[in-house]
Amino acid sequence: MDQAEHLTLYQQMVVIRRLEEKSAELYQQGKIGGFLHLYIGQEATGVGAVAARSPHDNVITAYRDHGIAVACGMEPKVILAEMLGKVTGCCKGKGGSMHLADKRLNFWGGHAIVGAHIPLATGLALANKFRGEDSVTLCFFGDGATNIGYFHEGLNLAAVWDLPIVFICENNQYGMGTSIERASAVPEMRQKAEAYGMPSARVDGMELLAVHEAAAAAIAHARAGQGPYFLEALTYRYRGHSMGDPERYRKQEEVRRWQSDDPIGKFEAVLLKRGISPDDLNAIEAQAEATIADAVRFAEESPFPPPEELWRDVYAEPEAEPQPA
Amino acid sequence: MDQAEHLTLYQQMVVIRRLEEKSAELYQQGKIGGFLHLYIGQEATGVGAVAARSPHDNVITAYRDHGIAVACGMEPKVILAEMLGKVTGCCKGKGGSMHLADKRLNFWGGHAIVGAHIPLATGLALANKFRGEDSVTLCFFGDGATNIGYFHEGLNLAAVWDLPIVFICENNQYGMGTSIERASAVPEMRQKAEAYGMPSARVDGMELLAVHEAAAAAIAHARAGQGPYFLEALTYRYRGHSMGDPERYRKQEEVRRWQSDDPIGKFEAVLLKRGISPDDLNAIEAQAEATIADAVRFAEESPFPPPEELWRDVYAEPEAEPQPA
Amino acid sequence: MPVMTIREAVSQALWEEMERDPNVIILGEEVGMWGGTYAVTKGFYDHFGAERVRDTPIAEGVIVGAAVGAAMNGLKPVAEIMTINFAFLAMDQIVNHAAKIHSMFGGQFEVPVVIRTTSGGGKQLGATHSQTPDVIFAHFPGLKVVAPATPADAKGLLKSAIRGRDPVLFIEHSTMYQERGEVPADKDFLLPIGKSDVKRPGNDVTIVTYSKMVQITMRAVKQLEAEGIDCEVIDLRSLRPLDLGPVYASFKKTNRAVIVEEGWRSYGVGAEVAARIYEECFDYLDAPIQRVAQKEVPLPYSADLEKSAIPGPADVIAAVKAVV
Amino acid sequence: MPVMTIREAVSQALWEEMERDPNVIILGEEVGMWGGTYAVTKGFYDHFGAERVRDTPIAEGVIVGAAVGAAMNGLKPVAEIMTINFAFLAMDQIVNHAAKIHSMFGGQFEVPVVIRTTSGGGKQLGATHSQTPDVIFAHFPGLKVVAPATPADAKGLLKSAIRGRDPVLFIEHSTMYQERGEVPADKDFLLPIGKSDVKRPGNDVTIVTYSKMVQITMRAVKQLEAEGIDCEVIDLRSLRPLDLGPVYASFKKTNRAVIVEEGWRSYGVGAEVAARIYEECFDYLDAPIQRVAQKEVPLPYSADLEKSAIPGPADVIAAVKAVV
Ligand SMILES: Cc1ncc(C[n+]2csc(CCOP(=O)(O)OP(=O)(O)O)c2C)c(N)n1
Ligand SMILES: Cc1ncc(C[n+]2csc(CCOP(=O)(O)OP(=O)(O)O)c2C)c(N)n1
Ligand SMILES: [Mg+2]
Ligand SMILES: [Mg+2]
Repeated sequence: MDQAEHLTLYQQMVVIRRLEEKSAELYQQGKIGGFLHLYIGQEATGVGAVAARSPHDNVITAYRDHGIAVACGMEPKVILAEMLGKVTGCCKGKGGSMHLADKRLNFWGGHAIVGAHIPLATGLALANKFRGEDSVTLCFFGDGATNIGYFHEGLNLAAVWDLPIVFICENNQYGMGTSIERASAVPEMRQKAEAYGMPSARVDGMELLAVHEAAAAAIAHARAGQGPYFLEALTYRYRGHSMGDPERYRKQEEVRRWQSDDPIGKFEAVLLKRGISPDDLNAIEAQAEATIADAVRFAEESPFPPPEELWRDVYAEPEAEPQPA
Repeated sequence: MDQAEHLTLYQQMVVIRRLEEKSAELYQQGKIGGFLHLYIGQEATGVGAVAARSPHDNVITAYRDHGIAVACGMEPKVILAEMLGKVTGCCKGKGGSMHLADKRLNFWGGHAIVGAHIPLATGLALANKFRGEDSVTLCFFGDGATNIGYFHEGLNLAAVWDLPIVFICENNQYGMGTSIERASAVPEMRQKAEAYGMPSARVDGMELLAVHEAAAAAIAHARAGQGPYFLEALTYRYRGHSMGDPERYRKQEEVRRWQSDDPIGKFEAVLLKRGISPDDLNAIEAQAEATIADAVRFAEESPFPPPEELWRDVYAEPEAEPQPA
Repeated sequence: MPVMTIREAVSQALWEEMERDPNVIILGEEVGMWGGTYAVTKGFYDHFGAERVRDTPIAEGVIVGAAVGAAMNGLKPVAEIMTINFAFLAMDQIVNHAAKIHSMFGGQFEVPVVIRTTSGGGKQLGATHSQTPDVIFAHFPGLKVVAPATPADAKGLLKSAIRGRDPVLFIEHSTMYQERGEVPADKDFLLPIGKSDVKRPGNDVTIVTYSKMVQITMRAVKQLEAEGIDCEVIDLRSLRPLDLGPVYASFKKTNRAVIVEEGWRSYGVGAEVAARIYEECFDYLDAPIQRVAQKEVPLPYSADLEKSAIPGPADVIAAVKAVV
Repeated sequence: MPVMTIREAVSQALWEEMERDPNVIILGEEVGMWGGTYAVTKGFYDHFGAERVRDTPIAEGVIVGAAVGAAMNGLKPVAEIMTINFAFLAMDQIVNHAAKIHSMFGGQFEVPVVIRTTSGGGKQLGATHSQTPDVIFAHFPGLKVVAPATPADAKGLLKSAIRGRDPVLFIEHSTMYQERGEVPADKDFLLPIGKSDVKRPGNDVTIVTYSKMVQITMRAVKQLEAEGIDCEVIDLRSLRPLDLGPVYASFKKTNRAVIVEEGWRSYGVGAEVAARIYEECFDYLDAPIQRVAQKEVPLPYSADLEKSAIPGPADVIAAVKAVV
């Protein structure tokens, strides 16, 4: 990666951080509804891994999807418009925070049923492989999701069918309030890949370049037709599981310890050491803030979907059903 | 085990073999309906493992349950009556071949949804552990069942909660017509236990004493409060998956090879070497045939459930519903 | 009588039954340390301990399966499925195992399990998280399906469910936990499962409903009263067993009915209730029975769009006016 | 016109569509080497190869999930779930994903997946393997639910399902594969999904039914004809979309209706159909609509007991006689 690319990734992380802070604010103001799961703390994982994909590689993830969406190239304004339920959002306001997606970016969505997108990922990969394309599918999920049946069925099928998938476990050490020790029989998620004879790696998810390198290797493995690969990134979410989490399950001290290992701060240090000037970083910072400010304005000014939108998109074949009763 | 016990186990295997042959006949005559999954070839697995349990240990299995039922002490006449749909059957004719059970024997049933009884087994074990009892739960299932989500969820929970369960995989190398290589990412089922940090063993399922010994060790482990254990028994079913299997997926040669390794024949050889006389074995054989003949008579002569039985047992609280409309 | 919220009533029922019967345990996602995602089991973990209040991995299949197995083997488990949308991941355990084990094995096993869950839309959670598919569970004989609308009903019915011998799917409404009402203090306050309840007597129209739609209907009824229309409101309280005796009695008096449910209309609760009223009260019919239900689309996230799909008091009022 | 069995018609539809469109693939348990547990895909594996006819592990969740994902990404997967009883293990993928992805993401993805499965009892398979819960899938907007009764309908509807752009649950009846009938040879023989069909015109009573119960009804109708009662038989063919136009037209002529389904009565198909007839044809009512359905118990294994729970011609005859 050259320096320009480094700065792009830095910028993405900063944009995500600012986007998330703004989302929390808009949620508190009642402008965002539903559940809101922030990505703050995990930026290096999504940005680092997605940066290693080619544009024709697929990305799919769970409901904690804002950061992945930005990494895939989705504009913050489209994201915020979606979260505000506006018709200019990526799903016309029908999906909300948990269901960002853009088919043109090969970003197949956030999915809110824990683990359910892992089977979907096998299907995405199957289609590419079937057509002889060399696309790889990156499937992100949390540590908690590794305990659900879908995970097992998906990984086994991917291995039996040699599908080009990189399974990326964003191990932030909690599924809601349940720590790994209380939910998983093994402490490292990558151990589960062994039950499928699947090669795996574990990486510091707070280190952008480490994640990027590991993801690149994993993607190369899958692209070369060697089957699926399992990548575990050890990371942390600074905020609650979603807005309104009482956080009785962890000590603030633990949060602070991880915050001192902040992925943005750490990458900043790397960049400064590599000769980027503080001014450059400040400029990026300022630009990110402007982007988010623009995005908020765009989202706020956008219209809500018209009432008749309710009846659209139920079926792809419009004659099928339904009409207002 | 002393010689008397050896002979009991030998007898159980022979009874199972004769019972299964007779069941096939009754099925062909249209007296047994539904699906019929024969245990022929797998006798040493069920008999050997169940013999290692104490009466207060639980047993639960899938639909291929006749052999396990006999091993648990269920009388062939009650089994055959059930298969013939008679009111004298263990489930009053409501369950059929796939759903044998006897609560008094701590035999919690055959279950026909692949893998679904694995979660049930965790609950059985939880109840005993909760009450401070030292009962162990033996949960049998096939190789094919290790690929379904339930397996993963069940084993993980058992490990996280340290439940006293012995998971016994009867690996007969096919799930219906699908061989292990085509359905499972790893060749040995016990490898899957590693994803739960669960100790495991793999044993020759055609060797009664080997199965017994391995099961005894596994049960001792669980009884001692060391958590679940995974036991894989390599075995083979001589007959089709169920009646009417076209058996396009394997060569008769392979079947013959396994038949030459017959669990009953092999144990016979052991017994003869240990000084049991051929006459003793013949007597057991004759007795088994008589038992089955009696059982057939009992089953055939028993009445079908009366029409009003349809409305019974829908709820335990009889006032709840339903009535004939 | 003490006044409390539905949250408090459910919580109290659980607490009292746990105090009363040491075999009652709770298991599910975040029921312990977190205190329940709807704060229903707050304080339970500290009081009853980790053995009786069991946090589970995210694995709905084994949550229900373990509860069913434990129930077969003598415990009284209360399994919590965070929302009914995730109950689809335990569908097989609920309808093939909880509902059938007693019958299929000829009555030798009992399955006294309670599966608590929350249903309902209106919180902008998107299509997969906002459903009210209560009816599909009620289709299965062997299962009981209860869905209370008031704090007293919630408490009395949950206590009966826990003390009972059959599997019960106990559906709370995710937006009603703050609803307040009087609740008998008696620790043995039990309401029988399978009895519908006249929530408001009236003479002009029979309105049949359950769960949150009782509340929505009551709002509509107040307005209708001001216009001189006197509605009788019947709360089904359980969908299986389904008790329509009071509905028939009411209909024979009013000759008009409206059925209000939150879920989709097609193959919904209203269809069954309407069909039965027609069957049983054919000679009393003055007008077609009206069904008020959710618009048949996956619920969208955007607030107004979502709101437009879920029945509100105005829909009930319109339906009542269509029949009188 | 060629005469063939339903098995052959389904098989032919699959074969022709696979020949026509290289993106059509089949996946499921035993669909390949075994040739399908109902022998529907016999010969496919050898002809189309292991890439297009894919045996899967026993894992219904990922079978449907992989099919949905592949459909999103341009394939036309036909996933087979051996019986609808196992579809409960894929319930979430069917109702939360196949049915909602198009809508929830604002229309940007299409999910042209067909999920073939078999429904119905009567084979002594016990309570978990004998269900006819078709109705519960039809409750979900976003999904289409098709259940043909004849070889021609099976072929024409399956071809439409495969060529279509929406998710379709295609329910065959496990005991009807030998049923014979004429089937157009045309490789482009398509029947539109969402159109019910008058299977027999008549003037005295409207009988509404679908799937195997069409056949049972036809037997009853022949007997009734001998007694001078002239029934019109309407086959719904799809439960969603539900096309009741022809039913209303018929009812306005006969003023009497019987609805026949194999599944349980409560919250069944008949409830919705009856409710809609009452709503749309209120002024044409001469008698309460009769519903014929399964007795509300988990199906027992024992042959006569099981048989007594499933509707037969005698039940249809009794219901018709109750309305005329
Ligand atoms: C099947 C299912 N069960 C429960 C939930 C509720 N839920 C949403 S997120 C979550 C925790 C998931 O944890 P993890 O996979 O570690 O992801 P993280 O939130 O930490 O990113 C739970 C239990 C759900 N959405 N789907
Ligand atoms: C969930 C589910 N899917 C499919 C089936 C159909 N089925 C019955 S047995 C079986 C094969 C199981 O193989 P295995 O676990 O190896 O047991 P074996 O029959 O070899 O004893 C299948 C696919 C089922 N009963 N349940
Ligand atoms: Mg996590
Ligand atoms: Mg097997």
